[in-house]
Amino acid sequence: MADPREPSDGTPRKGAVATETAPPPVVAERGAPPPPTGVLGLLVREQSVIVPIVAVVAALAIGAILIRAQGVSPMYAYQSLFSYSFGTGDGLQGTFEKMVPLILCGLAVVIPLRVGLFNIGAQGQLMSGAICAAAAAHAVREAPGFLIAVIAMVAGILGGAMWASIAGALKASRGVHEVISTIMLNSIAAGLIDYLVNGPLKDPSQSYPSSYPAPDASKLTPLGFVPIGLPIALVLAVLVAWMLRRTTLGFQFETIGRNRNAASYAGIKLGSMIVLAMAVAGGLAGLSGAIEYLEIDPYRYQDGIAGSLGFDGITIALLARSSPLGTIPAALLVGALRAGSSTLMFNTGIQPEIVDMLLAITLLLVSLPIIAKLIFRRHTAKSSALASSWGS
Amino acid sequence: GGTSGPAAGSGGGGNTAASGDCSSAEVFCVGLVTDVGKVDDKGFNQAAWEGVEQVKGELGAQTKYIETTDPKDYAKNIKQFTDAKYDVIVTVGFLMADATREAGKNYPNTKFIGFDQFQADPVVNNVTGLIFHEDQAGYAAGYLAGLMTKSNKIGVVLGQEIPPTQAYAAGYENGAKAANPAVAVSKVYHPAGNTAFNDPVWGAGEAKKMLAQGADFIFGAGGGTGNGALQETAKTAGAGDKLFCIGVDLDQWDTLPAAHPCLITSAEKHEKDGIGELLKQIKGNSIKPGNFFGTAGISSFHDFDSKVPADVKTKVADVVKKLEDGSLATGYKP
Amino acid sequence: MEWLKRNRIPVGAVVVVLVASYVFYAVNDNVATSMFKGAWFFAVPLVLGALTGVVGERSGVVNIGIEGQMLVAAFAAFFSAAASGSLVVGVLVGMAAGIAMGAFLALTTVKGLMDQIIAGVVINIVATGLTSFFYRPGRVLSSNMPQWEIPVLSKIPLLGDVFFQTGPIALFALVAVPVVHFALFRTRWGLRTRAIGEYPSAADTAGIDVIAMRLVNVTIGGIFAGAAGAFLSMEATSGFERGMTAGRGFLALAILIFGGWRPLRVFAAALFFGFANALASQLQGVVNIPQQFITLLPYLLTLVVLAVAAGRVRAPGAVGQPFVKGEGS
Amino acid sequence: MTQQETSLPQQDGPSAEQRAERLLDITGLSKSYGTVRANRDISLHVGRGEIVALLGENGAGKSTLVKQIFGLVQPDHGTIAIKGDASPIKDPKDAIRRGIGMVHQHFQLVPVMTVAENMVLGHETTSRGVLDIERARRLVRELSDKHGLKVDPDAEVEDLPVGTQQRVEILKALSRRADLLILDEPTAVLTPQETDELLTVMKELAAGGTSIVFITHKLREVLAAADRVYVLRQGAVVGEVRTADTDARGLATMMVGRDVVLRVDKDEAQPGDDVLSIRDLVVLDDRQLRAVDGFSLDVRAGEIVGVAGVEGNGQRELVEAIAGMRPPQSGRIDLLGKDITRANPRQTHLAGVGHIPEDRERHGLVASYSLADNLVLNRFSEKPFANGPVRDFDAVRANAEALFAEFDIRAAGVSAPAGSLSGGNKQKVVVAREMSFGPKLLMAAQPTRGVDVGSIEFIHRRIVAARDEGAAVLLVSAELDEVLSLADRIAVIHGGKVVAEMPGADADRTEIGRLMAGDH
Ligand SMILES: Nc1ncnc2c1ncn2[C@@H]1O[C@H](COP(=O)(O)OP(=O)(O)OP(=O)(O)O)[C@@H](O)[C@H]1O
Ligand SMILES: Nc1ncnc2c1ncn2[C@@H]1O[C@H](COP(=O)(O)OP(=O)(O)OP(=O)(O)O)[C@@H](O)[C@H]1O
Ligand SMILES: [Mg+2]
Ligand SMILES: [Mg+2]
Repeated sequence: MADPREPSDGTPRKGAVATETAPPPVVAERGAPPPPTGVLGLLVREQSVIVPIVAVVAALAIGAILIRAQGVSPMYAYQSLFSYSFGTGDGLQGTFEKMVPLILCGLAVVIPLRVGLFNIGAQGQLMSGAICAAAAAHAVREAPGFLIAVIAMVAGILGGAMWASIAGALKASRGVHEVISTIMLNSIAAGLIDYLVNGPLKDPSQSYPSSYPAPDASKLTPLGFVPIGLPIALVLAVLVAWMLRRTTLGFQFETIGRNRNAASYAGIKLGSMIVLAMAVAGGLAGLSGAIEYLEIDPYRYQDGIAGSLGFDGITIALLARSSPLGTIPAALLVGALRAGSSTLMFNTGIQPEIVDMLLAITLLLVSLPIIAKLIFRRHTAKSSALASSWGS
Repeated sequence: GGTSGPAAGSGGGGNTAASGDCSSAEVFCVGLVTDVGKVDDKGFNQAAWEGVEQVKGELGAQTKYIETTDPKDYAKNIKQFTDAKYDVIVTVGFLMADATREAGKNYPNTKFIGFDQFQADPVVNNVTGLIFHEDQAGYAAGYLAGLMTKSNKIGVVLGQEIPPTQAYAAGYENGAKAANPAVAVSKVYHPAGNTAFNDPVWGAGEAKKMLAQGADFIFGAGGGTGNGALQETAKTAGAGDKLFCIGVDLDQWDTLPAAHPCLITSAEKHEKDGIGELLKQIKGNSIKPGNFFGTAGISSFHDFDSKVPADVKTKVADVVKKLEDGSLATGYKP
Repeated sequence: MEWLKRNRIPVGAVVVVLVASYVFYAVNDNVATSMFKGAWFFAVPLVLGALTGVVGERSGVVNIGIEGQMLVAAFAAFFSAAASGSLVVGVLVGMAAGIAMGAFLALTTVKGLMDQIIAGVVINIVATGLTSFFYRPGRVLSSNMPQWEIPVLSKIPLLGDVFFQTGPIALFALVAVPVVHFALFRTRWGLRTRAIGEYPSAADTAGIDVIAMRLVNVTIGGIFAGAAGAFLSMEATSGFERGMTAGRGFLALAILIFGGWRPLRVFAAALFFGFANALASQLQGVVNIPQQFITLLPYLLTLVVLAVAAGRVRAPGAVGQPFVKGEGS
Repeated sequence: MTQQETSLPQQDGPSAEQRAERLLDITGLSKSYGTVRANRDISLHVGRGEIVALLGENGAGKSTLVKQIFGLVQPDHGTIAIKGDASPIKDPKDAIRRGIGMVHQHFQLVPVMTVAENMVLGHETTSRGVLDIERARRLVRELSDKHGLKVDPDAEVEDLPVGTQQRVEILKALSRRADLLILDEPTAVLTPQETDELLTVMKELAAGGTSIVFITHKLREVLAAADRVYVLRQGAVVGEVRTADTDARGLATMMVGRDVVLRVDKDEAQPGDDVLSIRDLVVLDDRQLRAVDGFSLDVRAGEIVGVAGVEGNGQRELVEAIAGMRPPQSGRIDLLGKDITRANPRQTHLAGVGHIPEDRERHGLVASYSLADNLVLNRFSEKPFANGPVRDFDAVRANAEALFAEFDIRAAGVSAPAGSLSGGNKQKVVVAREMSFGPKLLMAAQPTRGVDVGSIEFIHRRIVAARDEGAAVLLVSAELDEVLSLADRIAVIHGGKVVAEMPGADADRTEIGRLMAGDH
């Protein structure tokens, strides 16, 4: 038997490994057929757009059955809903106003998702931002209105960021699972704020616990029916998209989310990045709290300012398939449904919960890979689990 | 039809019924906007809506409600009615006070009834606040409990700590002490959060704890949360004999059958009557802006009538009367 | 004993807690009993909800829909009991509803390969919508859930009062904890369940049908959330209210993680939380600090405990990831 | 270097009648993944008691083939007959029932379970519903005694060194008493001694009538153990040969389609100044034990120092400590006179350390990222790949294209995801990245693990080239052959410290093996 390490007398040809006799090297994209061309090609390439549209249409169709069962004409119901949301000044303003916190809280969930964290705490972060905005606005109430508004927003960002960083820091330094810590922090924020609006920040002229109002000059009055918050939210969505896609910071976030070990090997500071990602997310949620305070009647911190916005942020992020720009159409859909729901009730007596049902069905249809498979057969884009980092 | 509501048919159905033109003088339209919640909440939304429905026939009114899901929609929901030229709009809950006054200024020809909304000066001419003294209702209930308790321990389970619950609690405590200085009152507020008035399980747990510590009267004053406390008491051994519970806001004998075994009475704000009265005043053009004080006291004893000693009945009735005519103060300072 | 040696920290903790409890009991039996009763009462739905999580996540499927599962079950349990006039029917329908929601989660995620978090969120939204939409007021239970006194056990001081003078569902929870723990760590089913949740391809190559087992586990695991729901609307109270879960499903999720996906620790974590809650309400009006500070005690304590002691829990390795046959091996 | 053969058991071919019976008979088997034809019209057979090796480059289709035999993957065409029964193999359960056992290329062990639990998973015995774990432990002990493969039944798998894990895998397969045993690269993580033990076991089994399909990239093992070899290329069988009729060169040529240089050609080293200097280093492992325990070593510019040792003797912790991924407990690491003991990975990289990590999937690559991004994984924020905080995708792409050409990376393109590459190509990506910035110190941990001979040759040439350009190279490898053929100087590590140092040229294989085993 020959020694396997015996030198070969043939001199290697540089670079060439395959000879003419070998079959052609395997290079095609693995596991997927070649991309089709033409119209089908366009559809397949744009499936991240097509699938949600199909899902919304299908959800509306299913919703029509529910509405019919209530003895109401689905056409009339949808017409009431959407003609108000999109067709009237009030309705459009309502839609836009609702979009603002939805986009911002959606982003507050999207960013941590990229790092592999599941932020259930946008609710507490929003509340904390709103109360900080209220406190700051009251503290500088003598300043020029514009300045008050800016200070309140900055305070909101800081408040939310600080609250979220607690969860980030606990995760980074002590390994506390962010799902627990954000759930707990939501309740803690609620308690602390309840104390503040009953105590130090309470406006004594109000019987009900309530912060001081935003000084009139600082209120954000809409331009026509476009609330000031909307352009802010849109710009931030674009900025976040840009940050995640084009900057080294985004690359670091993304790398941690996809392979934590490789990230630390590559010299990325996991701890700081986790805290930073949470802080940015909390800042966005906090900003939305500040905007609610400055923009929406009663211009005070009162119970209900947060509604369920923090949790809606999760829905938005998932509807958007954790894409920052995707939060915009997702928020538009949710905002329009919510804004139109009272008109729906006024006109038809159908309860506002129908909106949640429509949303749930949409989310289901958007996310079930089967739907995409039905439409696109084998050309389905691979989906990866959002929850992949649940365990770490 | 087919939607929910106590008003089931009338609630949803009322909304779908072919409506006359509210802008015409003959058609008297009453709209109601709930505080976040439903018209079947067994609490103030339900009381308000039932008040409207109660006088609907008498006044020949056309009625409709919108259930608010987001407090930021108060103004928009009110506007649905003003746009449809409703004659009267009832808004429920103190949280809607600002939005109601604002709407009142913008629509001077529409009448507004602000349920639980105190109208500070300057009043808006077409807005009337319907106000109750929760502390008086609480006082009467506490007085009854103070007279009847055997263990000298009574409890109250409350929703979020806000003025109305504080008033109920203070009245209850002071009333009980007035009747029986030896009584100890334990009270507990729900931790803050948006479920404070809708956490019956928590309320039940707190009642369980108080009962185990010897309380024999439980006053549940916090919407669904308080209802949980009442239900727990109703299930505990001795309910109706040694243990009693007291409902809140409206006569809960009607809204919470599950509490019947222990429900001796309710600390009641006569909300339905107040609304009905105000609507009649509007129809008769005698309404005044500012505040209208509805009456508050305790409901009838229903099945427990025989279990309440006669002297207790007279003492309590006396106290209620004194509270009503202002000769007795509850000691509650808002 | 080998086992004692390995578990000396938890065993020690249990002993310390028991001793402290009895000291408390000796000082004031009335308050002690009532507070522990309150703690267990608060913990029951958390324990049950978390057990659904344990079974599902140990099999590799994240469940953030526990809240919705519980809500639907509470709804189904109460209304079927009210309609049929039978408590037994109510409890069974509640459990069945939990199972049905579990089946939904299982089918969409295990068969349909849908993202598990999204499926959970869908469950929560659908549950809120459905139970609110179809809610009808004015129904009552024909009778109350019975209160059982377990012979002998209920005579134990303190523990007997707290755990063995009990309604059937609370007793079910009490029994379910050791049973699930035992099943998970001592039986064939448990070994296989942990394997498919930890490293499914290893189970697959060992001849275990990962997909079928996940489907079954996640579905059947819903029985606990179902029982939790029935507890809320039938045993803890006697009526269904919209949104009456009031965040307990999320708390159960936190308890599940706090308890490190182990039933006995989950039980301890839930009791801890329940006790902190009982303590908070007991202190209201007694100590002179704002009520709000006291009421956030349970949440704060949980965070502190996690940060100081048991922060690093470890989730089942494959939780959250869909399993596709033939890949990843 | 001829002792290695003599250290292996003598080979006696199976008897004629044994061979006549075909235990496994595959005809016309084809399998495609999308457009990749992983197996094309494969026909082969294995006789009873025969050891058949499958040989081929990375991605040639070996694993795909055996996965079909084990029912993990269903063929598109063709039949697999087991003992004459050609009905389809539905799933692993079916395969196990029909007498097939398999050791998978990637461990199929549940990390958080004990060896005993892993051993019985899938065919547990219970008594009155309770798992009979005592019996499982007995089973482990019996098997490990019988085959001389030592493992502790109560150890948790994740705590075990990879070599031991592989032993568990093998025992697991043996515990099923399979008629046909499939071993997919079982030796990739074994030490030479462990490999030899395994080969002995295989032969004993074969002598007892078990048939074995054996996949390995190491020709030595093929020649030592197998009776027959099938060579696969691009999914098709391109040759079949009896080991008695061929040698290493012959096999290599069949595999790659050309002559392969099996030994590294390199000139005498021209060492310069110290680049890396390690003094009394102590590093703790994940369990807080002293894995590296007073380790001292110098590496000079222009030389390759090989660290030879049985896996689990602190090599991983040593490398991670130098790379800044694991802060040392005490001691000192200097790079070019600068103290980098407490530097983080970023600072270490900036100081000029290139690091080819041991586990490329875990540390070296982000599977879902494009190759272009992977090729700048630790330099994404440096010029020209970023201007300030903004990344420059053109520069990233240009870099990738240049490295593709230089390192002969075979992939669909620079934007293909790294996860879609074969093992060898993945390794080349990591090597390319770590060499492309001209490191002062190149730290290569197991640089050719699981890589086919063609790629090994290439990577070795690049390492030598780096040395010739003046880099200091620290080579850590469990592959003694690799250390022997590449290193200018060899340090043997045992128990976390250097137990012997010698020039590479006249190093003696047996002597090193002895030192590695702790005999010094
Ligand atoms: N699940 C899969 N999906 C898509 N393509 C696959 C899959 N598994 C294998 N392939 C492709 O099939 C071909 C054969 O792969 P296989 O794993 O059989 O190679 P191999 O000979 O075992 O290689 P190695 O020596 O590296 O183990 C490769 O080109 C690979 O890319
Ligand atoms: N789902 C998949 N899609 C595309 N290619 C895949 C998939 N799964 C595996 N492959 C490819 O199959 C091939 C063989 O897979 P395998 O896991 O055996 O890796 P490998 O090439 O043998 O590498 P290693 O040397 O690490 O063992 C690889 O080229 C891998 O990229
Ligand atoms: Mg392979
Ligand atoms: Mg391989």
